[in-house]
Amino acid sequence: GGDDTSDSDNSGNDGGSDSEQDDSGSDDAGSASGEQVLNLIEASQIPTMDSVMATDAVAFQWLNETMEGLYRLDENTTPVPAIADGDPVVSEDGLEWTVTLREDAVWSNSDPVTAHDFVFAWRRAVNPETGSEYGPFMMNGVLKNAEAISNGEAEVDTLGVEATSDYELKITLEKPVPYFHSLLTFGTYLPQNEAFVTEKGSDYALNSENLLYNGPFVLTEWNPTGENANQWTLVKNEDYWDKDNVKLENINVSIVKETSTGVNLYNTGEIDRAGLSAEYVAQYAGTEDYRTLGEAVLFYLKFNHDNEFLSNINVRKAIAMTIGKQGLVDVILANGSLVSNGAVPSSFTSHPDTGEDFREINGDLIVEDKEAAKEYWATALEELGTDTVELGYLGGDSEVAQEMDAYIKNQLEGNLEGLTVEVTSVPFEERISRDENSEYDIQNSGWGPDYLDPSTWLNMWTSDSPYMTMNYNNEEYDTLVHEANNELITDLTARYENFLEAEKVLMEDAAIAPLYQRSRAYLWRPSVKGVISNPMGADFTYKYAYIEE
Amino acid sequence: MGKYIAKRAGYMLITLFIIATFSFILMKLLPGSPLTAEQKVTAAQRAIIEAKYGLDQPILIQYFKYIGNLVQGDLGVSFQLKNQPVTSILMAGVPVSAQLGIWALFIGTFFGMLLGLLASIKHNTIFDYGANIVSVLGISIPSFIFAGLLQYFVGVKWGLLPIAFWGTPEQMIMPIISLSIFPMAISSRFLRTEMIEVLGSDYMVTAKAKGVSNFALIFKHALRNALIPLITVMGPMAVSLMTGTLVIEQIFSVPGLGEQFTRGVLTNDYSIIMGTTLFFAFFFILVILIIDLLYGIVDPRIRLAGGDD
Amino acid sequence: MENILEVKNLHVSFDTYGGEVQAVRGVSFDLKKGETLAIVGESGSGKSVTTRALAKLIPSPPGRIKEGEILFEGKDLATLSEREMQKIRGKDISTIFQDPMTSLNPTMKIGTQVMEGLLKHNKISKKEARKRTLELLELVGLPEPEKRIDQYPHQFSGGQRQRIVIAIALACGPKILIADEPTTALDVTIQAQILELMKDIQKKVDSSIIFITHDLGVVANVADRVAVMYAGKIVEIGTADEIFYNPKHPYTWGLLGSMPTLDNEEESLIAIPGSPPDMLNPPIGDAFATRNEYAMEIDFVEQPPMFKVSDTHYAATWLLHEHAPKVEPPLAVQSRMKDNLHANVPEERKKEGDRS
Amino acid sequence: MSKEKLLEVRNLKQHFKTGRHSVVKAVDGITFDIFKGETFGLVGESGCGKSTTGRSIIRLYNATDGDVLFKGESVHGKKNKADLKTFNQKMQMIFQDPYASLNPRMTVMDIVAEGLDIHGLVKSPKERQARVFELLETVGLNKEHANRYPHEFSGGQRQRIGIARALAVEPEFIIADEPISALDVSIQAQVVNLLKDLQDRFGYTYLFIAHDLSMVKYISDRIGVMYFGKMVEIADSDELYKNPMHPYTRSLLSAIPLPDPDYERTRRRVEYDPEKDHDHSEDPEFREIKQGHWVLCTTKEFEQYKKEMK
Amino acid sequence: MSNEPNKDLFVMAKDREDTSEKINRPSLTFWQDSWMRLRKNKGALFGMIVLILIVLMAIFGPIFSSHGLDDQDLSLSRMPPKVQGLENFSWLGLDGKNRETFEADTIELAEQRALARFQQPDTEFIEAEVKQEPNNETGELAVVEYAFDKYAAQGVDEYFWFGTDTLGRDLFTRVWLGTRISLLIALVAAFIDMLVGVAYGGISAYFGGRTDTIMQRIIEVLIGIPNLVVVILMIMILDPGIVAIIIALTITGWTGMARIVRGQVLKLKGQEFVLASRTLGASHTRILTKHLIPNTIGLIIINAMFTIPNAIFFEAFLSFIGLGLQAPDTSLGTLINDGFKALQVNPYIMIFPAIVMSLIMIGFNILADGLRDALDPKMRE
Ligand SMILES: Nc1ncnc2c1ncn2[C@@H]1O[C@H](COP(=O)(O)OP(=O)(O)OP(=O)(O)O)[C@@H](O)[C@H]1O
Ligand SMILES: Nc1ncnc2c1ncn2[C@@H]1O[C@H](COP(=O)(O)OP(=O)(O)OP(=O)(O)O)[C@@H](O)[C@H]1O
Ligand SMILES: [Mg+2]
Ligand SMILES: [Mg+2]
Repeated sequence: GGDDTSDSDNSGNDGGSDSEQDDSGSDDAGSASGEQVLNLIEASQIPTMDSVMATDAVAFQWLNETMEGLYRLDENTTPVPAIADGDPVVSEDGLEWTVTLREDAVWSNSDPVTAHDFVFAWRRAVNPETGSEYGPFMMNGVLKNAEAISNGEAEVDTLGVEATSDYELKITLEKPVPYFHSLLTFGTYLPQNEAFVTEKGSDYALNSENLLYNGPFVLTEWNPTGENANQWTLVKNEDYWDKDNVKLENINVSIVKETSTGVNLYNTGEIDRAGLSAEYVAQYAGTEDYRTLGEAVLFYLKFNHDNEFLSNINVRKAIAMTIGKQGLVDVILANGSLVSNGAVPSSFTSHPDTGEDFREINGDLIVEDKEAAKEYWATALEELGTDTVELGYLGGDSEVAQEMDAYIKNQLEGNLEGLTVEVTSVPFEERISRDENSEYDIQNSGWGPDYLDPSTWLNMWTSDSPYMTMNYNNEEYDTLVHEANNELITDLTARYENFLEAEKVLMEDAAIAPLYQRSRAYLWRPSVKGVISNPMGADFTYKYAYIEE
Repeated sequence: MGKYIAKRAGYMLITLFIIATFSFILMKLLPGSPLTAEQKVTAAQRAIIEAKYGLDQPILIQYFKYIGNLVQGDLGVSFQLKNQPVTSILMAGVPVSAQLGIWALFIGTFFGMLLGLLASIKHNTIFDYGANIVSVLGISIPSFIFAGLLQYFVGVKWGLLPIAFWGTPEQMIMPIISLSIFPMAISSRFLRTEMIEVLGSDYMVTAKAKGVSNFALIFKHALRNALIPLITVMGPMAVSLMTGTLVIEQIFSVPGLGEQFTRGVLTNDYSIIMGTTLFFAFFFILVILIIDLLYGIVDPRIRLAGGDD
Repeated sequence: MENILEVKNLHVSFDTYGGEVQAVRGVSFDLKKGETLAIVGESGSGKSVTTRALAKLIPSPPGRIKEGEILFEGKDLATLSEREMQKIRGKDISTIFQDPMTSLNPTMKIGTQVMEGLLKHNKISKKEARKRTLELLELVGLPEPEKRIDQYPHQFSGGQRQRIVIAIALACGPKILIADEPTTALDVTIQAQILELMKDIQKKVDSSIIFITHDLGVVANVADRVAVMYAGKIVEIGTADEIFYNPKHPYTWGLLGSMPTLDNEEESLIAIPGSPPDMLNPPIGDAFATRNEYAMEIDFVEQPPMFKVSDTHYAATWLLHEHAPKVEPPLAVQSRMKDNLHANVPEERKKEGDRS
Repeated sequence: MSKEKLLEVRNLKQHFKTGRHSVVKAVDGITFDIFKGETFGLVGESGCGKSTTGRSIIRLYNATDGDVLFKGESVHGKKNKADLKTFNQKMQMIFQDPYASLNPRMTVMDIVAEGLDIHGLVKSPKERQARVFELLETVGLNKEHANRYPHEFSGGQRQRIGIARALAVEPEFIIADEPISALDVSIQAQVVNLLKDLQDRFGYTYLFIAHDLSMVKYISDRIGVMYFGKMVEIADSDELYKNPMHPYTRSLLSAIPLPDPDYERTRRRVEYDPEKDHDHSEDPEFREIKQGHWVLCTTKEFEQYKKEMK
Repeated sequence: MSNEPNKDLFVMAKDREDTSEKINRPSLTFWQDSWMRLRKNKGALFGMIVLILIVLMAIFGPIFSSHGLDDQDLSLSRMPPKVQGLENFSWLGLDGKNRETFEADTIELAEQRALARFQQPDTEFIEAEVKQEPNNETGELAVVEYAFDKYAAQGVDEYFWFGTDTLGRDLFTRVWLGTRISLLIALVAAFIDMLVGVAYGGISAYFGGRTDTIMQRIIEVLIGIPNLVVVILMIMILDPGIVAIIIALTITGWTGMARIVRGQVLKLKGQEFVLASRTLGASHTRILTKHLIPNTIGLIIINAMFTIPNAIFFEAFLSFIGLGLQAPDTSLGTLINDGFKALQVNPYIMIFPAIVMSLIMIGFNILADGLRDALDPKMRE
């Protein structure tokens, strides 16, 4: 979901705790008073409420509550119609998608929500004038002409989206995109009211006054440059087409960055949910307020395959297999995170035919095995003709990340004789910069999905991927992924098989060393029910949430 | 006096200009770019977006543009908080941080002075040692620990004060107290040292010989003479208070400048960094100027000499 | 004349790291109403400490009044509380301190400093006090008091500051004025003005003055009686004439001898060799013995008691003991005495003086 | 006079800027000579510019105007480092306040040896020590004192340390700025005796600043009287005391208290009031009314003084 | 006179040696002398002993412990402190037990919570102490304190004097190793601060005028540019480690010292002893180093005291953003920062380093006061 770069990275860095903090930020629920009010905390300010400009988890979270796109994810992570009136109609070749809109949806200024609003917003997203980062990222290669437009090579109105009538949207894709349905739930695909946006100009979305809503809630008292910048409120949208299904009257959100502050606020009943760091887990695990939520965010070690040692497969295998991942997950993270033994998380996508989970099909591809690791290591040293290996390790700068890195260093050096690991922890921006320039040997890194498809995980390891910074190049892998994305794009089963195969190749190569799939631990008011957590996009959906009396 | 201030104000502009230039250069040297989702943006895309913000132009042009805008009081818009003008962001944070900082400075100095006075009057007694230990602890234990303890005990355990947030007077108490410990510790030590010296000076005996009461002796005669070193350390103290607010603001969820600044630095939000930097710089230089003026007010001997800085 | 002040066997000590500094070791004297008593003596002999003890202004710690009585109008000040002392200080006993450069509060307007005592001891309004202050400043000869009353001490020259200090001391018309080297920093013309001023005021309010100085010329000018201190004790006390024309103590001889006169030319001044004893370990016998060319064996064994020379003249030297050999004061001193032998000088001494 | 001029002060002016518009004319055009081997006394009201004169002569201030010639060479002219060093070695100063002029954190050894170190006058630490001991002996202190700090000494002893420091570099000319004012009588006598003794032994020339006139008279060969930044009278010391011409000098002399109660009871002080005592029709000039006796006066006064002289 | 003095004594004394100018104190060098004064100051001595003990512990402490700096064992994670011989004094909290109080409607419920909290199947290793019986009528809850013997439960018979951290590392070892590094950094930083700040402030004030104006403006620029930005830049240029820490610390750290020294020198430079030195022909360097700076030493020492905790915590901050120490090295500041996160859950993780930190500061401050007196010859008696 929304956690793309920043979040995934952050989370990567901090492993559990920072991200937890972020999340803790995200919400909280239900005072016991019986009123339908949810009190939540968020880790940072909403950077923008302009869906076209949004890039991070916080923005997508609150866009999700106040805006409504064509579809929404339900509790089974299935897209269900929202502004759309029923599922899309897809052409034979998978390129033409036609969506009919419901006619009772209105903006908070009573304008109806029409197909033109989508056309306007999407064009805006890819228009280079706008300067959106996520528009091109989400739409290029998906919507027809998006890439050309965003590169300034085509007119904006050539974008493959068209309002055939006020309530019918015709979408033309660049190529068939099997996961496009889920993509339509993403924040970048939300509609915008042209008249309003044009009228407000550069003031649009600067605060809750300068916004129009069409979602379950409307935002009030949100003003990042106001006196109360640290707080905002969501009020049930009485004009919302599905307002009968919305039970919460109010959601109050405050910015709290410190885990301990969150916990303290929770304990005094001021908020309904607080994220927990590993230290607190020990204290609260076992109480009825304690809850963990699994996420589809994966953490792994990236190897720079240009490194003289890391180019040796036995070195990589030894490293990948010697780390005590169970201890890492149980003791250091202690928040329900799962050991990861593959390149795709569990409970994310399932086989189109059997419905079996990707992870279950491929099973554990690279498991902790200290003995085997030692053998690989011995072989590797022999092959390399050396008995000492020195490697740099690029880590994050959060506390949990540092703890984890210290642990991994100790594991590597302790188990693999002759290996020296030099840990460098740097701030996020610096790590990204080094990552882009491949200035690392081993890097502790993470990734969150942007849409519901294995390709969000596996595309990045092809040698021609823009995200390939670790100089990995495996033709077999490239071919498998390439086929899946092109020739097999409409053959969902074969495509899925290809991805399964590709992951096996990747792991066989030990191209990366998977560590864990993140969970977050919360103190969560038991009376708060009906909150949906999403693997992508907004972390949570509160539309159906309610306080049990 | 007026001319002196005018002269200093002139220097101040020059200094600020140099700081603006320096920080502009530093900003260009910082790793990464202000794009918030840079990892997901391809090089081509990035070029287009940077062009939109004029980041592709030669550094010199960018610099002159920046300075040009600066002169007109335009600090640009934030990259992180999309399109939010930096001036409004600062305007939101400044009053909060200023309230927090100034109250902490004021309360810290006030109690520090009380402590220092007590220690100096009861020199070499148990009070003195006690005050000394209090101030040493205040110096050696960082403010965030006080903040954490206060929050836990006063806020959670005893439920006396709100745990976090800003706005009501009750909410302000704990952040201000945590932040005031350090100035308290420092001012008490400096005041004590100087008071002991002043109390032993000849003019104190003269005053005593007039039959002046102890209270007037200390507050009318001694205190003012003992203030100079205290005022000297106020400068560094104000600076460290400002940095101290970062952590305290985080713990108590106070929407101050500290948060803006850290976020700016962590997300490469150039315009925010530049804006806060200039604001802080302005503030520090102002503090130094005020201190130099205070010297003259507190000690008339410096008033005359002060003319040439 | 009645005694306004009687000091009996005063001992003042300071507790230091090195031990107990016995700054004053049994000083007794009395002060009559309206008279001026000058105290002279070497630096460090305890003059300032003695006078500070009178107003109980000894810094404590490290100082303390170890023993003795200070009877002011019959009350023993040594037993009074700090609060009671505050009523006496400034009003009944006021002090001019030694160093005008440091005895004014640098951060307070001089007007305020003068007014402070007035307001404290008299029930008068601020306006009234200011008027009185202006008068006082005028009185001590500060030019343009209206303009200068609101200035700070550093804006005055040393001489002017000294006059301000004097104005402070005189503000409440004290019964006893203690002046600790009030004119040391001044040139002779200004010194003369100030001495005249003090005498004037003394006449007006009939106050008594204790005047400390090491300028014997000044002593001769102001004093009715003179006390000579050495090493924490009064070694000789008498009327001004007695001390100048008939000194008995060898230390007094030394003091008088070391003054140049306007007509002695070539011979070098008679300095007292050596320096005063360490008050941490005062010697057993006469403290002056080691520097005394007339010292006898007894001086190293026992302290001399006060011998009476006349009703008003006492000296603590074994030379006055009946067993002591007769000795002559040094020539320089004799020459001073020569022309000025006073009527009350005993006959035989007169002859001796004539002879030389 | 056939005596050799060691120092010539020519129309020396020293003005201090104290504010934007206000200037203190601390020394306002004074002229005098000092001969080799003599003691020149400088007296006057406090604040009249005596110290400033001394400090300008030794280059602590840059003169506003006028010149000072030391052995015929201008003191204030541009000098290279070596010349400056030689100059600093030839001329020394003893300061008014014996305590303030000694660095409280240096031992007497280091204080006295500072000049030796600066000018490289000694070769080895041993020689340095020997020389310091010798100097201490010269000023009447002993070796034992070398390791002590200034605060451990009495005023007279401190002043001797200052003197030893000045003597260390073997100067020819010493400016003594009120070297005895802070001391008590018996110590004053010690210091004055010492200065005289040193002059006899080494032939020093002194500029002796003081306000104790009996002391100045005792030590000086010639005396200059200053008033408000101007030199008002210069004469041999006996001459000055016998025939004071300028009314300020007269007032000054009349104010000297003597240790003689009878005399004091009868002494009459002459007041000086520049408004009344002078003829304001023309600017006064410095004129010689008798050989070696100079007075600041107008032509009219000049005539009158000359008459009185006879 | 009750007893008349002996007649025979009334004879002129023979030449007695004049002892009045003799000093009966041995002559000592400046350092011997300062040392003597320092020794006489009980406070300073106490401070020194505290510091010496801490330094000794920093050097040898880790040897007493059988655990290494980076001996990780996740099964020994977060063991509470346990010290031989002190196990029976439960109030000391050094008995290796986790203690926590639970409130619930009934004692059984509280016990359930405790079992969940300590992740135990039964109460075999848990002692209960009922602080308050539940009372249905008044609505009072049951308050029970449970002490969980983690050592027994996990069958650990080692002793961890200060407990262990998340990774199961012995905190005793880490605290002393951290002390070692923090002390080093603090001293070096304070030293360099003093060097640069004192020289800068001294020169600025001594030469005065335009020099001073320009130098003060430079300070303002340095204070104006935020440290955080500079430090992040340095990450790119420098390899993390002690050198980087010290450079980061000193890049602007000295400005406070410079301003204080400047103020003092401005006051001193007109004093007569400085003039005296000038008339002797002393060079500027000599006047600064021999006369002006030594007389500022008191304030310099006080101020240096403040730079020490600043340095220690700034180092922790640097480590946090990656410019400081690299794992597994540690420092007091880092340990305190880490411990702060777990303050409410496992307070011991922060308390031990915080105590050492406070002891260091108290020691330094008392010593500094004593040192200031000792280096001031006026205090000599
Ligand atoms: N605060 C103190 N602590 C220790 N000793 C002291 C203190 N004050 C004075 N003394 C000692 O008491 C003795 C007498 O000092 P006092 O000031 O009375 O001398 P004095 O006669 O006034 O000398 P002067 O003529 O120099 O003023 C001296 O030996 C001095 O060292
Ligand atoms: N640095 C300075 N700046 C301004 N004014 C000064 C300075 N130094 C001296 N003066 C002024 O110059 C005048 C002469 O001062 P100077 O010190 O020479 O007097 P003096 O004759 O030595 O007096 P005293 O006998 O008190 O030592 C005084 O009015 C003094 O205030
Ligand atoms: Mg005295
Ligand atoms: Mg002078």
